[in-house]
Amino acid sequence: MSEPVTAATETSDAKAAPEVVVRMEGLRKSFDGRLVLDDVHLEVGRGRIVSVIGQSGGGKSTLMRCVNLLERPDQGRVEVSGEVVHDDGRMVCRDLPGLRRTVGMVFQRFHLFPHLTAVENVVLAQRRAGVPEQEALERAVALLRRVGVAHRGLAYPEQLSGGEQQRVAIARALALRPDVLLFDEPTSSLDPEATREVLSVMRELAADGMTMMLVTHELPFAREVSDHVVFLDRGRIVEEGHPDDVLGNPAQARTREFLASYGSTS
Amino acid sequence: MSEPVTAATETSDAKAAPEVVVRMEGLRKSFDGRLVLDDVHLEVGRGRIVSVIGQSGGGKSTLMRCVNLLERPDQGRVEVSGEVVHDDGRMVCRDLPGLRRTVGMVFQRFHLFPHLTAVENVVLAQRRAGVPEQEALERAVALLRRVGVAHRGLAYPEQLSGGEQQRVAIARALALRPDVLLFDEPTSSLDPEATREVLSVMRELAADGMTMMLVTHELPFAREVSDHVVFLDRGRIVEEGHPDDVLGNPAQARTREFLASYGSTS
Amino acid sequence: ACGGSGESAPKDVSADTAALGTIEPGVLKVAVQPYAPYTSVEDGKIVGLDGDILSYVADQLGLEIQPEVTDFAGMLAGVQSGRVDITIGGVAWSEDRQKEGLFTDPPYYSPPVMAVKGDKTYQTVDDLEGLQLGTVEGYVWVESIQAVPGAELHAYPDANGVFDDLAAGRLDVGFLDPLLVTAAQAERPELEISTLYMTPPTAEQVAAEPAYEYFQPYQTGFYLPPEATELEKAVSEQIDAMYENGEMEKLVEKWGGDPEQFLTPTDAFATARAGVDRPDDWTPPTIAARG
Amino acid sequence: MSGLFEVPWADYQSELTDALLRTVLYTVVSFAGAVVLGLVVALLRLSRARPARVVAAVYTEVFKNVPLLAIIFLTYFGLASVGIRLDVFMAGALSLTVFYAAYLSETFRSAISGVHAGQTEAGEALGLGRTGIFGQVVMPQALRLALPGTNTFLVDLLKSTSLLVTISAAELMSEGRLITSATFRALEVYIVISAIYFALCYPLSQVLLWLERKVRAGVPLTPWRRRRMRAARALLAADIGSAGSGSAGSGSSGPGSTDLGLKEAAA
Amino acid sequence: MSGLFEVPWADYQSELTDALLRTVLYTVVSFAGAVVLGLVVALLRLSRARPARVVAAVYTEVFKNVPLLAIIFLTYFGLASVGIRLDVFMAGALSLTVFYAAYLSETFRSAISGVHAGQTEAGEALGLGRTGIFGQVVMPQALRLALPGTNTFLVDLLKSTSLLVTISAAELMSEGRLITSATFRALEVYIVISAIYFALCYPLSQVLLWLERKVRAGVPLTPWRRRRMRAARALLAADIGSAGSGSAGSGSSGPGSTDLGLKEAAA
Ligand SMILES: Nc1ncnc2c1ncn2[C@@H]1O[C@H](COP(=O)(O)OP(=O)(O)OP(=O)(O)O)[C@@H](O)[C@H]1O
Ligand SMILES: Nc1ncnc2c1ncn2[C@@H]1O[C@H](COP(=O)(O)OP(=O)(O)OP(=O)(O)O)[C@@H](O)[C@H]1O
Ligand SMILES: [Mg+2]
Ligand SMILES: [Mg+2]
Repeated sequence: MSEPVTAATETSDAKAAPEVVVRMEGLRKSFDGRLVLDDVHLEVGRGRIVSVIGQSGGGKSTLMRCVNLLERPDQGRVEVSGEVVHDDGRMVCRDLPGLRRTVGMVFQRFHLFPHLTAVENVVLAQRRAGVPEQEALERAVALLRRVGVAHRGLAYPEQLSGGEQQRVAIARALALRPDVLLFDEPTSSLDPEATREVLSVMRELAADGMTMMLVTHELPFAREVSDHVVFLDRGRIVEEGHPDDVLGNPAQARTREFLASYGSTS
Repeated sequence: MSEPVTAATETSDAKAAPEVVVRMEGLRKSFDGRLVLDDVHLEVGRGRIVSVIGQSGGGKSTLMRCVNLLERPDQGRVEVSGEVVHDDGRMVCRDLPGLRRTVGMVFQRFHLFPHLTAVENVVLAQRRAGVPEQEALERAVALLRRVGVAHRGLAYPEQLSGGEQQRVAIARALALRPDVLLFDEPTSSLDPEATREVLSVMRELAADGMTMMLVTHELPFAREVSDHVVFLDRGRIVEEGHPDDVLGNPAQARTREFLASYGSTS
Repeated sequence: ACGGSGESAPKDVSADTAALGTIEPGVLKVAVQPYAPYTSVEDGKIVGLDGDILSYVADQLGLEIQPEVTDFAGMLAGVQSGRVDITIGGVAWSEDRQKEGLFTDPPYYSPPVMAVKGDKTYQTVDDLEGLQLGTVEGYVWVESIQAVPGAELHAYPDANGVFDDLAAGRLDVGFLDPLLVTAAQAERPELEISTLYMTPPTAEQVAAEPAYEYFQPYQTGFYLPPEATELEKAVSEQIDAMYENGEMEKLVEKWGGDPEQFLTPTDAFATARAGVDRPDDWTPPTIAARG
Repeated sequence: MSGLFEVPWADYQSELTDALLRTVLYTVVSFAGAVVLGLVVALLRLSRARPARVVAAVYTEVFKNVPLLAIIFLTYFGLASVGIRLDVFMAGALSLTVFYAAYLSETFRSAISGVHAGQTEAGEALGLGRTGIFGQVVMPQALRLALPGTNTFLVDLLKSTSLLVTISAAELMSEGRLITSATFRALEVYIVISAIYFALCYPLSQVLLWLERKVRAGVPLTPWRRRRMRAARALLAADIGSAGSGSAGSGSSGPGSTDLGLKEAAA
Repeated sequence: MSGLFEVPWADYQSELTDALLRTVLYTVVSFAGAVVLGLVVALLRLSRARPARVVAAVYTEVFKNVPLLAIIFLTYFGLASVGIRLDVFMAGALSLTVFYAAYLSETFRSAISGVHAGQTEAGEALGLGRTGIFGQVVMPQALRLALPGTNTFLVDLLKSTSLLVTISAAELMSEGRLITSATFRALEVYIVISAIYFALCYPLSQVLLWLERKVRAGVPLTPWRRRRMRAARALLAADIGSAGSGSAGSGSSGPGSTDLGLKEAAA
């Protein structure tokens, strides 16, 4: 990398990096009495990339949203960067905004702030977190360059293509130097060309050693980029392991069935 | 097919079917002085399936929209079902609604009528075209069954998933027994699962002998289903021919470059 | 337009009545503002002092009254746009106003009156010095009160405010149209308000302090459009006749006014109108001659 | 101050009833007029002809920027003095009509432009023709968008009939003034008159909200649409009754049975 | 009737100017009050506490369903008779405030709920905290949505000051009435007063439209935002100046240069 500012490296300098960034133990969550996550155990080590795959409605988004407590699990423990943040239905984390800054999140539909330019989108949370104005701006610009949309830095979200929007969203999530980045189907509202652009940014983050969790339908990408693949089906982890095993040679019949349904189009 | 009502077969019974359903000769079209279609020649024979592929902004949608004159070409001739409908910038077609009924169109974003139930969406145009109420309803129901959404026939569009919406849109386009169906990226707002459902409906229409033109990014599907592939680049047809040739063994460097950009994700 | 039987168009109207030139022969359309006890409408009939006077006049002239309830601006515009034949209700004559239409002879003269709580008594302008004086915003008395040495002005949006504050003891005297005070006392005896007629300021006093002019009586009139000369003449004749035959005195008494105060003009009234909208030798009607 | 309710309301009952009916009549007639005129103005503003757009824009701007009180006054008295004599009802209803038409035209215009362009295009592609697109596609959707604003103006119009007092319209507020002047009990009269307005407006606005919800939920409001839905329900009974038999009924022509099977298991 | 313009307007000039200023003052004060109160009511209606929601709903429904004329009257006379004596200005401004706050609260509420839920979620995920999300994310977007409706009510409020004539507020319409009573030229006065209202309202509504466009275009309206944008522009100069050098500046860390190259060729 030619850029000096990279979120992952700086963060690991600054903190006494625990080896496991995200740990979930015995997570249970139901909506309206229907179990959506059922005894989920998951670990994401520093610098690792974990992909979550599975059928629609299987609970993938809910799982991701439990990491930064956008969803609060009914049971089980969530640990982020070595600290327990939620335990058995009780909020343990005292500094929720602080936790949210430790965990960056990129949404499927981007959710950029439409009333702010790209660069302001990246500055906003930094200022709330106490970063001085000039430093925040400089970091925002550096990040926009890094994801290749600096030339659109003064544009408003609606003036950006889908791919550009998603790249700004990634820069925004990186701005607080999170310990881990969550991606929830980051390319599924994008056309093929934009998808390629965003995937290439993610590939570089991976190369930089960023810890990441992602939900994706891009199985070839998941296979190429991740260290670990989790197949979540109706709230349970049916199978997990090395991408080549889970995606190439699955042990479970349910996984094979799921993968087969992809074969028909591409 | 177990269903007696199939648009394609009935239509070809009813009319003295000319061999070429769509013919475009020397089509030119510019927007704000910028040439978007540049001397395009194209023929779609009865029962054939032609796919149009190419970069974003290349003019694919504009080309499709010239068939039913949603866009009026500046130069060149458009012939539909043996009749010249537009010639050298002049509207020749006397019965524009009639032409539009001869050509069914399915949009990328479905454009179902949100204030009407699925079945009413399919009935509406039939009634305007003079089909008696009961007959129109029966045909609508038969078509919804055919595309596999009859069980959702009384639902409103917003209550339907993307795939279901697109299938209703296909039923709606079939209701007037068009000579040709146009699909403009029919699956690109859909998730993978819904995409598969819609592609399977299209595959059956193809098996039934329906004449179709489609713009698509689903190259494997285009290859499987079409008789002819056209690669449109910056308004010009760069290469066309049998799908195995154009997609498997392209003659032009530009085509190869375009196809290569797809390789990176899947 | 409530009441009246205006629907039956061609009526049995005498030639004399038709000659009055009302909008609809035989019908007198009257614009009134709800301003009891001068004008009000009950069961489609016009009532109040002005109302009774006009009803009597209309009877004499063979006209049937058709009232239209509106507000002050609507009264004026109604006359000026020919919507109604006449408007009534304490309309004061002034030189400016008479340029915009015709005024009948004064049906009565409005004396300055003071509303007071209980049995307080004041008589002349001098008695008012240093008091808390109230009136309604926009009334001419605002200026007069401001000229009273040491007095404090309280202007209220309408008469109800004056009554309430009199009752509450925050005001010593309220200046209002006379019958209003009488009627309020009848309607709301709990307020314990009574009417005092003021001794008008002398000519010297007015000369020294022109704003005192309004503490003198003013002459009212019924107001008609400029073309309605026939009707104006007929109504004025009937009014004069009512002074003569005692009818006017009866009505003023009926509505709680003092005929002496209401029906005797000062010299100033004749000079004001003579040569303006009345002949040079015009004398205002009066009951003094009879007495 | 003595007890609050001392006005002999019973004496005024028949006048008040008349006044109330007149208020309602003004509301109904003016609102109907305002909707029609507002729609015409909205269509003019959306038309391709520039002169039509300019006329409509001037109309809207003038009536939106002048007090209703002045419009009422000028319609009744102003027009009379140039020889156009409208009776009280005509003048009152006309004033309310032209005033609210200006506001409604804005609501309608934005509702019509709020219908997605794709809808018109889909209508064109189906050969519905201009009238078909406008009547069957754009209007029903614009109606949904326009309802909330339109309803606000209806209630507003009802309340504004109180300004007709100046032209002797004999509606509720005129009657209230008469009573006030006769009884010297303005406060009590205003409270009662306000309560009557509230009793008129509140149920009206609730009914309109209910209608809005119905329309938003897509409930068929016309008899022919209800008939069509009944027929469709009958024809689709087999498909909908049990989802399983429905997908079976579609035979091999539907999408792969695996897909449908999954959907149903999830539902 | 004699010539149209006979009122000696010059004589009334200073009173009219005062009246006009008072009209503007009523408008400014009442509108500021209505915005604040309307926002509070909107927030109460959106709050999680049911009692708060009920109170806010009752408030809104009552004031939306009673004529402003009655509210003005009751505020001035009604409160006085229970011992709360407001002066004319206080009572007038308060009436307008509480009346328009009811309408504005509806506008604000729907604007706030109109901000996409994803925005709040994105704010949460960025750790902005409740105040940060409300102040920096929801409000600016709600403002954009609320502006058109708010502006309509501002102009409406300005026109409605004419109803303060009931309490002799000495604003334009009251002054008009005084002139009428002195000159008896009601029609002429109404025409002139209407023209003055139009001269106030029309430019106001045009300015508001202009503001609306600015806000919609995202033009920075606060000095600190302008400062930030200037600083950002300076920092991004190299990237934006020429698109080519911009992508070069991003080095190998950007997405493949092929992609960018294509984009630029197309632009
Ligand atoms: N806030 C909520 N309230 C009620 N049910 C919810 C909520 N969020 C999610 N669910 C339900 O929980 C289940 C799991 O949802 P989730 O979004 O986690 O699935 P997913 O695997 O991300 O699916 P997709 O691929 O469609 O995004 C679904 O049935 C969904 O309807
Ligand atoms: N109505 C229009 N007015 C102006 N320009 C237009 C219009 N419609 C299309 N264009 C322009 O014409 C060019 C071709 O557009 P078209 O939609 O046909 O491309 P496409 O190949 O369908 O692209 P995509 O894959 O993105 O849909 C584009 O540059 C587009 O911006
Ligand atoms: Mg999800
Ligand atoms: Mg296209």
